[in-house]
Amino acid sequence: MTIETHASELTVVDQDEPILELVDVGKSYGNVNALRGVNLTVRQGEVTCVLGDNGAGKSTLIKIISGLHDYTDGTMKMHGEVRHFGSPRVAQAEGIATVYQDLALAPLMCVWRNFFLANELRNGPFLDIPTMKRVCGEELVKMGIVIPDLDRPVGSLSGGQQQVIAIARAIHFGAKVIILDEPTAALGVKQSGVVLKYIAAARDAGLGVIFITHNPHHAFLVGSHFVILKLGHVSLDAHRDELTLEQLTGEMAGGQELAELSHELRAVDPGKVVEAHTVAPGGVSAPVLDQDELSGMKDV
Amino acid sequence: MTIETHASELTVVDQDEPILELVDVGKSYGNVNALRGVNLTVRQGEVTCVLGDNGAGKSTLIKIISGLHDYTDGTMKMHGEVRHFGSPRVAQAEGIATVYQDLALAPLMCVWRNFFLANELRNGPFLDIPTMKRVCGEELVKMGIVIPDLDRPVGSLSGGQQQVIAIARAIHFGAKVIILDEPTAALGVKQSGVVLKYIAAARDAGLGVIFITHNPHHAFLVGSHFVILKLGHVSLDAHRDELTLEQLTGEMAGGQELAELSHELRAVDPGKVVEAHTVAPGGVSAPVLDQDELSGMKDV
Amino acid sequence: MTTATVTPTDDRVRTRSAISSTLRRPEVGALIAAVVVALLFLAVAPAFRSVGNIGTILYGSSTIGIMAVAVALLMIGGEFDLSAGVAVTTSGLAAAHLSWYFGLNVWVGVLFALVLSLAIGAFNGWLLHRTGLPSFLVTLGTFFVLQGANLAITRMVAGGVSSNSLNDIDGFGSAHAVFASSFDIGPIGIQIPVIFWIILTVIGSFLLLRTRYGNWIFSSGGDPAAARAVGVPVTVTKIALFMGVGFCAWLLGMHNLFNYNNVQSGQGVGNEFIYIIAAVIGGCLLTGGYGSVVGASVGALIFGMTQLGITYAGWDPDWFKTFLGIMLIAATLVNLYVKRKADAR
Amino acid sequence: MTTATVTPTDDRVRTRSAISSTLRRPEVGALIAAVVVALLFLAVAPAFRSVGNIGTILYGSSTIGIMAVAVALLMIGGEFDLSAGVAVTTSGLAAAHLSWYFGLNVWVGVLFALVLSLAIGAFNGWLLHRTGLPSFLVTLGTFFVLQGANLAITRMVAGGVSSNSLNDIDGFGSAHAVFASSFDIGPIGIQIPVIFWIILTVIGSFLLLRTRYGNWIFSSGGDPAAARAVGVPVTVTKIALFMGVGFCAWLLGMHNLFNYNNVQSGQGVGNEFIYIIAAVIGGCLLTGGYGSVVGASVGALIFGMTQLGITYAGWDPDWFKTFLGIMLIAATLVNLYVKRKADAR
Amino acid sequence: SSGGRETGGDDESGGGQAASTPKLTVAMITHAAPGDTFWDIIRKGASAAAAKDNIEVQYSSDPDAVKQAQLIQAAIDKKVDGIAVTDPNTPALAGVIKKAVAAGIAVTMFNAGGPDAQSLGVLGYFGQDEKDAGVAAGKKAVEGGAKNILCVIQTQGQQQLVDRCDGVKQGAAGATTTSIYVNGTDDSAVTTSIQAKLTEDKSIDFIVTLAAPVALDAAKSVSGSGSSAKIGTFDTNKELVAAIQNKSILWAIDQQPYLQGYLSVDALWLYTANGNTIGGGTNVATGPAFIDASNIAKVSKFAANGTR
Ligand SMILES: Nc1ncnc2c1ncn2[C@@H]1O[C@H](COP(=O)(O)OP(=O)(O)OP(=O)(O)O)[C@@H](O)[C@H]1O
Ligand SMILES: Nc1ncnc2c1ncn2[C@@H]1O[C@H](COP(=O)(O)OP(=O)(O)OP(=O)(O)O)[C@@H](O)[C@H]1O
Ligand SMILES: [Mg+2]
Ligand SMILES: [Mg+2]
Repeated sequence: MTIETHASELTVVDQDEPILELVDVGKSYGNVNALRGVNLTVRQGEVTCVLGDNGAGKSTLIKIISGLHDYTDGTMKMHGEVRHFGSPRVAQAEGIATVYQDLALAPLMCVWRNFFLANELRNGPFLDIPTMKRVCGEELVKMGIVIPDLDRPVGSLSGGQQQVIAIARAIHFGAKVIILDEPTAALGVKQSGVVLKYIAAARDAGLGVIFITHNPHHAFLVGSHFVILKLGHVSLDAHRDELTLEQLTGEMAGGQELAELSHELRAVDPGKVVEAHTVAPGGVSAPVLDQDELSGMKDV
Repeated sequence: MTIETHASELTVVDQDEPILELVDVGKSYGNVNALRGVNLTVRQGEVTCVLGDNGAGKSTLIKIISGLHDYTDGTMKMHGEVRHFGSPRVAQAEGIATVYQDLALAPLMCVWRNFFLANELRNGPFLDIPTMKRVCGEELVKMGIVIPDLDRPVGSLSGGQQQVIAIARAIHFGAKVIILDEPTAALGVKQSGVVLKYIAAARDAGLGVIFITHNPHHAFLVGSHFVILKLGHVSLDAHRDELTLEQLTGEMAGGQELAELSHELRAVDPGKVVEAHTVAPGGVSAPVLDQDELSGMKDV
Repeated sequence: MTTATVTPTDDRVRTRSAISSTLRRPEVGALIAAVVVALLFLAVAPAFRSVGNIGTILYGSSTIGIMAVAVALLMIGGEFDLSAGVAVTTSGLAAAHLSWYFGLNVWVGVLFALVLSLAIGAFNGWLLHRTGLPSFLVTLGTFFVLQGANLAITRMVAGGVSSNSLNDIDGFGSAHAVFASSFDIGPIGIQIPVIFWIILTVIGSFLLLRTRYGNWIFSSGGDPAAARAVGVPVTVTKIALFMGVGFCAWLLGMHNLFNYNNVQSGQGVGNEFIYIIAAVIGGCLLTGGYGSVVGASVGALIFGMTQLGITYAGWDPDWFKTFLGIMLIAATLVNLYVKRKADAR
Repeated sequence: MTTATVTPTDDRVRTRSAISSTLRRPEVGALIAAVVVALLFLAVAPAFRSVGNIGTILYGSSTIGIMAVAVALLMIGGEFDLSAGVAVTTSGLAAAHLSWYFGLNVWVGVLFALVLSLAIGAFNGWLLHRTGLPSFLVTLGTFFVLQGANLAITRMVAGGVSSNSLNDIDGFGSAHAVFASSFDIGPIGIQIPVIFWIILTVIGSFLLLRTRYGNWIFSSGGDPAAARAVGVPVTVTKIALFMGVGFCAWLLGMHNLFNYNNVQSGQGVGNEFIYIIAAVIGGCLLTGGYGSVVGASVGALIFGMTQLGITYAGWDPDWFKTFLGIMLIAATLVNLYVKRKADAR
Repeated sequence: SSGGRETGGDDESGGGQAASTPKLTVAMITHAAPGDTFWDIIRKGASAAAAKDNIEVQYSSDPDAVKQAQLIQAAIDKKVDGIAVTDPNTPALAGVIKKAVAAGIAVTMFNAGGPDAQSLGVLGYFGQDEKDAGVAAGKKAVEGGAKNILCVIQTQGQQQLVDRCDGVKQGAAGATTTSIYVNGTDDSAVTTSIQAKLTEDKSIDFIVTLAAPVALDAAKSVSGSGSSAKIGTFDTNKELVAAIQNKSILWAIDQQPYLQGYLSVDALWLYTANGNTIGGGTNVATGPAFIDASNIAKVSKFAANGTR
């Protein structure tokens, strides 16, 4: 049995040299400038958390790093060398493994085939199917889900189950840098916990991790660095020593109102009984937004 | 201009009679029994939260209610009458609006066309495009996102932006019952807050709301009833009066460990520097799971 | 917080200039490609330059375009119809046989053919829905069935392989006037199918872009599961689209019948691809959910111009298909190029 | 917490019986459909019952099946090849013209044809990748180009529309033995393409299910964006699939050349659809990502049996196509039905 | 090696000087599907006449009558000097042919549409009557002792081919005649279909094919099925002549396609240059004539050039 790996040597890099460095990177899709002048440094043994509003450009950023899109401005350096990855395959050969938000699995292919896609185990020229099934099942159990029939097409699994498979795959094959785009969004409490533990484990194993999330609590649990994107710009870039969870939450759009929201909603007696109604289109009145919220929104 | 609505009469229903009642409902997909003996009651003016692990059957449950799948066991009653909705269109005609987890928008169609899909505004036989664009833009602003060019195909929007459009649409056209399947999963802090407020507003307007989420905090902020699914069974069905947030969290798989997790991860010095490494497949060791976690997992 | 800094829109999005928005429309690329093709033939084919020949080119294109309109709508709705070519023949044969065999007024035959054509379309849509098979297979089945029926029934009814002439049956004159007349605009002789083609293009385009039904077509093709989930009657929409193809097949079938006096039972085979080609050159996606009716009509024009242009230019007929293939790919590439350039602005 | 209640698996999932897992495989439905078709013809066509005719049926199916294997792989990889039919002719012509014109050993021509066929496949794949056009259009272009070139070059080289006979050129005997010999197994005469067909089916099936490359094919067809994102070399995979079609076209082209001594330049047009039909009957999805090589071969067998069975049964030839259409739809429905029943167990 | 192209020797220049009359442009429009050997011989005849008469022939074809009509219209648009056209479907093509005549273009017809030629006002018709040819074939088959004849049609729904088979049926008095359709663009499909038919009906003792390549496939089917059926065919080509020589095919009906192509172009030149009409405007029959073992030696010489 041969285990193929794109980066088999264990390299020890000088800790101060970042493995990946983005300088003034910009990206436009036609008339949309999704990213503008973004600077980002990824170091091995650290978790870089990228946070930001919907549409801020987080996914665009990681798609550039993982070779799915090319950037249109600035420079990206890997090990100090300017790189344009032509395809995700090139990026992977450099040791970058990514869990995308929307691109994950071929829905008609079964679980184990998806798990090992592009990293198949072979026995001579042929696939080593028993081993692949075993490894795949084990890895999924480690992530906290059991899928009894690994020959089921992934398209028939629940959203969360699919997400777990994608994460398990990236972590299993992970090389120098692991990128996770909102990995816990579709996950239950238990699976989220497992994923966070894995992120910490990966960091401790000396990998560089980029972790995108909307949940400041999750970010603060594992993050070493925090980058907040706003409308394609970096609006905050701080080490965790420079920041508290409260500050981080406050920096996120809408973060300030989070606490108020709880009060506001709790104030509405949740046990109260209202008269049943059928409501015509537009009949649900929009919640009253206060001045702060309104101006915050207009910034978007 | 005509605004078409499938349920235009304002009906006042006796509060004690549930609008929707599922009795011993089961659903199997081939050899997978996704749901077994599920009982659920939806009342107008209440928010019914459905929680549960990944793959527990939450999405399956709401797909049955919204007419996308038929159930294979038990009965579903609407206004006391046994119903099998043949298609989502029938369910909608009965006043059930749904935001699905995975089925949402036609990616090549532009924003306003998606927003008004199947509920088009017309001016005589023709589409009233200016009004539709205006209303769509307004509704999205109310949800806290601004999409400057409503003629862009939704496929080019970020995951969260797409999710907001789907939610805004369901709320705008909402009739008697609104079903939201993990609406806040892909959303930022601010948008999540807005959605929660909308849920409360819909409840206060007298609609019945079914809210699926993995976040017990979100659920507890707005929920009147809580149903927890485990492996296709209802494992808890309680009114909010009978329950505290802590109990709710505890009931969810992995909920107990949530607090421990924080400690555990925080204990690992987040500022610590590890040696950089490139790791071969399987090289990231699985986090150590304690006995509790393991047995919890095997229940899945 | 001050409101001075409030920007109401996301400043990352540049508003497109009117011209670049126009260029992004799927039909505009096709139009530019048509102009390129026309210029090429104007340069190399003297006969192409004579104004009088515009009538011939338009007529040749209209017999493709009438069907391309309906086929494009169907493709935008996510389906194929491989029976579209023979359905034209079936329609013509049905009208001819009924009128001739029973000696009925031709208008009875014409009406019968209409009902039959719509029924074939509805059957295609229904079978698709009932069996869940892809439309490629379902309409392939219909294609074979109709092809066999055209031949066998013609041999049974008319005793040969083509329908008998209807010239001397009641109503021929008026039907000929409706379906096969022609008139002159200045030096250009216009045949009536050209008018049908233009009207169908306008109606189809309105239907697609300005009515509720158009929205349903886009969504049924783009993501049928999502469309169904939000309440679009996907099945009904698709059946209607198939019936639309049936209607256009009837219109063209009647033209063929009354213009050429008879219909050969083997006619029409292979034309279904020409209709699809026209739609694709015009910017329709094969996978559905995107495209334009005007584009498909322009695609038909490109195909018609190329076909006749090669003849007008007197190029070596042995290489005819090769020229045709190269021109079609080139036209599609021009279309794509225009769209990409516009998207990037 | 006690460990007594621990259940290691999700008890909602019933393990499938071996039989129902088998029935779910895409080729099994096709096999059952083939049996149904065979039984039907055994019942109605006396000539079908004679063992000696198995050779004819297998040979007729093999000339479809050789191509269907490659076309099925291509379709599972998410692409079409409309030039597959004429490519067979191109390959035969290339070998014939080169050997005849320069009087070279036929094996030189055979090798040249192989290189050319692979090059055409590679060109299709490359053009697809470079232009981003759908394969329907790209290979349609190739289809037209080859069709024209077949005719024009044959007229230029051979002075007619068919290649000249190679009987008396060196190496003809050995080439004939390799590509067009036949032998008997008991009462059944087996032509060599049947052997090619079986070997290709086995290799193709192994390739698809048991090698890394098969995984890439499934994913390139099922979700090319996702496949690319996880590092599958999608472009390379697709180009190789097109070259696979080229290889099979060469094999069949050589058989045609040496079995019929010459190749007519107009041949092969329309056969591309028969290959696609075989693949689809055999359970391949038109949208890619799903299907089976064995299924496609069985599809070819169903098509071949039906085509000949109608003749064996002596049914009215006028209705031939109608019977064919109905049988194909029926076979596909049997396939679908088996799969649905198995899924529901 | 012994085979291959004969290097050196005569180019098919045909010799002779071209006529000194002004250059004419003639459109030849047929209902042929591209790549058919029969039509290739017609084109050769046309080019030979064109070379002699200082004419440029622009050939085009489409089997679909509607599209053939458009090609004729395009020729009128181009204002060619003459049109040589086949007319497989008079109701469909009459209008546009008359239009060409009315536009003052010299028009000849050949190969198909003979009965209607005079009513259309063309200068002449060169061809055989399909039905008559069929009848002759039927008679010849029965003379050879045929009891059960199979007529093989290679394209569905073409009137000319149906006429031939109908003629065979009519001529073969006392024998039964059945027909089948085969896919003429695929040799193996043709071979296996005929073979299947031969096993289905073992009493078939004669096969009439309607094109030369189909006859060669039929010969393969006969040997493959162990049947003893004999084969006669319409039209010839190089390989077919060889097959008659080695007796695997009994005879071929020759309608002299070379002559059809030649005369239809030459007649246009004669008319334009000198006001002549061949046959005085009446139909000129180019067939049917039989080629069999008795006269094959004469024909084979020319067949090698691809002109018979
Ligand atoms: N293919 C595309 N074409 C055009 N615009 C795009 C495309 N992809 C993304 N965008 C735009 O770029 C911006 C950034 O998108 P991106 O997906 O990076 O956001 P995000 O930060 O990941 O948001 P979310 O949290 O919702 O996932 C958005 O305004 C989006 O509409
Ligand atoms: N189409 C299908 N075919 C077969 N099995 C299915 C199908 N859809 C869902 N399932 C199975 O049914 C079970 C319930 O799935 P469902 O999508 O309802 O879970 P869920 O509770 O919504 O999970 P999540 O939180 O991950 O979205 C899962 O085991 C899943 O694999
Ligand atoms: Mg994102
Ligand atoms: Mg779900």
